[in-house]
Amino acid sequence: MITLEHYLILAAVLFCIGLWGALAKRSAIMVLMSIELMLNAVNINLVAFSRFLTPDALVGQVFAIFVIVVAAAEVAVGLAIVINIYRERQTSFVDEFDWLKW
Amino acid sequence: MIENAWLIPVLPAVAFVVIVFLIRQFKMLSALTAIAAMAVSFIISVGIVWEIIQGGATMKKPVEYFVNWLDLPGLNIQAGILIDPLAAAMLFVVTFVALLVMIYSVGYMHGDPGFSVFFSYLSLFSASMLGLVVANNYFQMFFFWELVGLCSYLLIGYYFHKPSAVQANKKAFITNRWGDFGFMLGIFFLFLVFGTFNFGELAKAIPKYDNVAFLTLAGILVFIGPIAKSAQFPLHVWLPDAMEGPTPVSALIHAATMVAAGVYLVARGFVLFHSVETVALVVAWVGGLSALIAATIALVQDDCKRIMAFSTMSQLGYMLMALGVGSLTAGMFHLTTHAFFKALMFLAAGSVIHATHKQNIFEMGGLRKSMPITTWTTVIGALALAGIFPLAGFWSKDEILVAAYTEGAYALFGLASLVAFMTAFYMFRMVFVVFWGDEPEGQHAHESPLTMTIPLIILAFFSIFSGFIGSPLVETGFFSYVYYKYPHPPEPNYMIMISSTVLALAGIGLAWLIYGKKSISAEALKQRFQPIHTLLYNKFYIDELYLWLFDKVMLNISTAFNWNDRHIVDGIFDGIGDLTRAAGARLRFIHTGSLQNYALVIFAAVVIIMLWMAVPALGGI
Amino acid sequence: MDFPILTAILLAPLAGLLVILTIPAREELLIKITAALATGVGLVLSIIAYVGYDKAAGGMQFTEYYPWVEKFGIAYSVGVDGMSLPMVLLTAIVIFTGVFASWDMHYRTKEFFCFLLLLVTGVFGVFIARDLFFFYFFFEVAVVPMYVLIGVWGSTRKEYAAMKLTLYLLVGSAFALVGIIWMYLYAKAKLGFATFDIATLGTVAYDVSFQIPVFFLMLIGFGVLVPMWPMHLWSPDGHVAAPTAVSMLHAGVLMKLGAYGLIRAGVFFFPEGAKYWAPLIAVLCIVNVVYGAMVAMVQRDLKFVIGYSSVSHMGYVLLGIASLNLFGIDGAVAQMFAHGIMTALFFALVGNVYHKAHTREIGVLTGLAHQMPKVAVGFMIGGLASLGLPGLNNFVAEFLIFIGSFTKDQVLFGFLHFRVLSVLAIFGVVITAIYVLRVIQRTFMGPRDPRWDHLSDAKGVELVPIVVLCFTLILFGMVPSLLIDVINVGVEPLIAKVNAAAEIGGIF
Amino acid sequence: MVSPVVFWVVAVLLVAAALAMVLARNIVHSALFLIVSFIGYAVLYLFLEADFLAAVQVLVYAGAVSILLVFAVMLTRRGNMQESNLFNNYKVTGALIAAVLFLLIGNMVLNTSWAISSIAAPESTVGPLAELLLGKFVVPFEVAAILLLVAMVGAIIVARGVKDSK
Repeated sequence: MITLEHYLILAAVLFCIGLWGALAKRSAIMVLMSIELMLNAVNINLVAFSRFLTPDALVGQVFAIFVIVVAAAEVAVGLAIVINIYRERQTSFVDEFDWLKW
Repeated sequence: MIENAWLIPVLPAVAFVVIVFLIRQFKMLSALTAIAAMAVSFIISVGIVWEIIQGGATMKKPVEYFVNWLDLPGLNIQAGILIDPLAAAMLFVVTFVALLVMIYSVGYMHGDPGFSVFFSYLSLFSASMLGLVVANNYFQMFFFWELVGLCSYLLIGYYFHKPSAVQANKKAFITNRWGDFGFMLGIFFLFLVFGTFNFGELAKAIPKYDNVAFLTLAGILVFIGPIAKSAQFPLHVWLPDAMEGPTPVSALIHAATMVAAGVYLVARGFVLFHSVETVALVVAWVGGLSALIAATIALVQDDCKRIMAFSTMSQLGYMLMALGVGSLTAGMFHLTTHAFFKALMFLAAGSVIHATHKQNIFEMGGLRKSMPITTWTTVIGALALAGIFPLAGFWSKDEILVAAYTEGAYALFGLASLVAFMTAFYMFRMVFVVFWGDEPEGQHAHESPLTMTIPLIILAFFSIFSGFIGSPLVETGFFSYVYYKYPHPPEPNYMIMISSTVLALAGIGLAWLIYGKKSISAEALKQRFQPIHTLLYNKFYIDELYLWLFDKVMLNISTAFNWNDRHIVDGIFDGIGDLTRAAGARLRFIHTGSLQNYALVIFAAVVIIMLWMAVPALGGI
Repeated sequence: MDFPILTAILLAPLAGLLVILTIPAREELLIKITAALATGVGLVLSIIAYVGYDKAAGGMQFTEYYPWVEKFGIAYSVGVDGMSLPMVLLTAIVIFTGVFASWDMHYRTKEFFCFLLLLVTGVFGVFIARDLFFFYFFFEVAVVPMYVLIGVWGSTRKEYAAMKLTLYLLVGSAFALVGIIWMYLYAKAKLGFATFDIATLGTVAYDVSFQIPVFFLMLIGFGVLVPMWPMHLWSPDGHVAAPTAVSMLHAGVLMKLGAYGLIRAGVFFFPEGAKYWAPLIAVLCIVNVVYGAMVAMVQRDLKFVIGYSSVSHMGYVLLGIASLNLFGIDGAVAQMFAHGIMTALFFALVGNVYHKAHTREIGVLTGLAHQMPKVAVGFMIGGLASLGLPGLNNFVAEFLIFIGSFTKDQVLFGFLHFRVLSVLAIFGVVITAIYVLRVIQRTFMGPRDPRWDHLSDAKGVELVPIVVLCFTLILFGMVPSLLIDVINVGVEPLIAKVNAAAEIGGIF
Repeated sequence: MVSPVVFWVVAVLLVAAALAMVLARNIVHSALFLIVSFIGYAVLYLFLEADFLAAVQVLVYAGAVSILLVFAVMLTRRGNMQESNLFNNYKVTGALIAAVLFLLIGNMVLNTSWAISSIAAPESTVGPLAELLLGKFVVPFEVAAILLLVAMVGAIIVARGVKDSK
């Protein structure tokens, strides 16, 4: 029997892997990919809640759709920024983006 | 007429406004407007004097009316008119002299680019002075007192392109400010205790009040005002410099408006100044000392206007001395007669300056031939000033001497007699040098135009005859109208009369010997008494002392304050700013600028918060 | 009156701002005319309100009330009483003349007038607000545009000055904000409901132990703005850096926000607190007066002289407030008005000279009365007002303040009589005379200097500020009851409250 | 209801793909593993009876986003692909934080008593979702549309780089 907890733990595992990737990888594109992983993990949570707690309302799924929309927008803008930065600095490694410090 | 008295100050004020805003372009029209307004004021003043002679108002029963200028609970400030014989006499003198000065100025200022402006200033000056004279309370007096100061500032600095003129008008204003400072404090003290500024109410309340220390303080503070305005020691320094203004202005300042205001204030506040013995004594001695100091300085000056300036100071000292020893009548009487002959002297001096364009008496000489009217009117004025029988100055000066003598102030009496001698000497020193003696090279003097000489003649007439109204020869004269508490008809004291005349004649004679006949060498005397001469010539170095006080003390303190402000105070506040910035500069290394470092910290914080909230052992929910 | 006149006054500059936003930036003249119209409407409405105020009835008039956030008791509530009405009039006059004084502005004209109008909206708002929340809100609205105006359009060390001014004012207002919120919460607890209404808050009986710290917060907060020594340095630096119209508004009106706030949000709510801190105010204000005047004496830049003279003159306002009696506070409010007009006049004139001569150095500028007689006359009138000449507005105000402080019978520190302080303040008038006359003598008098022959006298629209401001000075100086009676209507209830408050020893 | 065996297989594959993505030293490989995990997510949606979402997942992520990422990799390519995807200095710290976070979340998940509903899920979610999106959630829906538009325009402008117009 697969219960809600299974899904939640699985989502947590994926989320934390994504987090590790986002924190520990040098490439900006990799960071973005990791963030996608995390967002998807969250979506699993939402849909799982929707399925197990309020199966008839579907609000969780609607929320997940919006998350997907935002994630798509985010990845588009994020990649555009990465490309722009790459053009300026000839690098896509996040630890070389240090000009937040003036 | 008395009910129309408010018109007297208002008319010249209106003339001022009209000239400034409407008809400044038309020079003659401006002058005529000013003169016309003053003439009407003069006529009203004459009417008032006439009514007072009829008994329309007395010192005990003045006519008073007012409107509220500012009315707050507990503070009622009036704009009022107070007419009694004292005010009436003053009104007459002021309007009369101002009118003559204005007429004279038409000739004197002819061709000056600021002709209209000059007349507007004269109008404002007279208006302020008249407003002061009719004031029924200390506040109004103070109000116009300051306006008089302003006008003197404007007029002394009339030639504002001359650095010395702007220096002088600034000095005049600031010196007067010191007086105003004391005056203001004084009336605050009066207000504090009596809750009113009104002369009448104060006159009733002061005698009933018995805090001597307080009255002394208030009296002396108020008296600081007259000290500055009437150019008494030690605030007299502005008066000689005030000669930088055009000569008609000097005449107005010295005879009728500015300096007379101080004496008038003392007369007006006579109750206050005689409520305590000390105050009266201070008034008398300040007057006496000023008279002496001024007379000694005048002995050696060589600028004709300066000689007269010190003479004014000396004569004002006389008046204050009279008021101080308790004779309102004598003081005011001398003020009146002095106004005539001092105005005469100044206008005559102006006539001389107009003709020669010089002011140093030793650069002139022998003007007797080319300027007869000026010469003889000046001689009349000088005789009056020296107190020669039967001219005006004789009667009034005599009354002061008698007053001092009968009040038992023998020291002052002696001092005043000495001053009388010196006065005669320095006046005739000037007369002999300027009008007798040899004509210097290149002097093309000629008699002044009629607008200038007619006022001289009129004033000369008054200088001769105005003394009789207060002399013991008449039964109801000046003294039966202007008095304090009750009239004191003068008792002729022949001893004093004779001795003062002898002194004056001795002074004239000495002047003749030195400067007329030249049988005693002025140079030799000067050599002999070199240190004293230098001291007197430099006016006891009082100006230098003040200059030193200002330049060295005041300015240095100010500079120190400025430094403090810029470095200490600003330093502290900017220092706080710099400290913040420095702290930031250190702390910013925590901010690596690395994105992932931030993210790491954020999630580390999330973990910590979750640990804290979620784990029961750590106080979680 | 049904017409919402105060809202109209508030919105007139805002409407002008919106119109200007639609005008292309190159139409400078049109922009200026719009600004002049907008402020002119404000001025006319202010005069109508001033004349229409019923002195016999007193209290708040022309009131409007619209609830906004009822839960927190915030309402758009406006009205004027005898204290705020002169301030509204002052603001209207100063901004109207200020627009004309910046007629020669050619750099980013559109933005300049937009910010100027925004600033003045804030100032109007403060003076008409009857709701403490909006009071504070408009206060901040007034501070922010100032930064931009000085930073962009200023002169000497403008960035430094702009930053300094903004930081001082914001730090000050932060103190005031703490005080306001604290009081709000306290009143909420006492009243049982939340309100920001000033009148309602005024009815709360605050404990003395509460009043003392909160009044101190208000004192710091609004004292910075006054400016009270030693927190005054933003004012000379700010004045010097600011462009003409901003200096005018800044010294003319913004400083008054401080004193007004101190009375409205300080003395009115916390009479005991005011009594407790009054000795401190009194001592500091004497430092303001004497020290400010002496520092002004040795300045070389004309604007610095005026800046320090403002410090000195605002000291009199504080002295009036510290004396906490009818004459003192009447005089303080009158002095706020008078000083605002006078200093605006000064800055307009100096701005005029600076624009033409490109220097403000005393000693470099000499004999200007030859080339610029009208400016010289204006400066003279301003200077005479400054030194308290009777017949000009400042005299009445200072006289009342002096009477107020002189009649106060209190001994500070056990030996220093309050009267000694007023004597020192009166002495300040003498020092003022010295420095004012020195400046006039050096700058305007003296021989004609051919270097300045190219300067032209004020003409056309440049005359508007000079004439309007001089006229105001003389009008209210000759007929002071026009001003004082209105102020007194507003001050009397305040003093009644102060007198009813418990006697308290004072800080020392 | 999905059988546990299938679930466990998918779960293990999914976690493995995710880990491989993070650990890969070549960024192209990472991208490929990401696509695998996206598909794994889609399968999970199917398990959860969210058929529409599963379809969206495949289309948007496995299709569009992955392509976008690969393009970005291509555009920012530098010499050696082999070392294009290294760890930075936070390899251990990051892992530690992630691990602790996982433990916390897991702890909370297991310690919460979930109010499981027994109602059956609808057969098809497409229709009800459409009604929700165009009915109750129409405003957020439109906002999301605008957001996408803005993001698109923004992305184009940013990626293109602003030329100095003056």
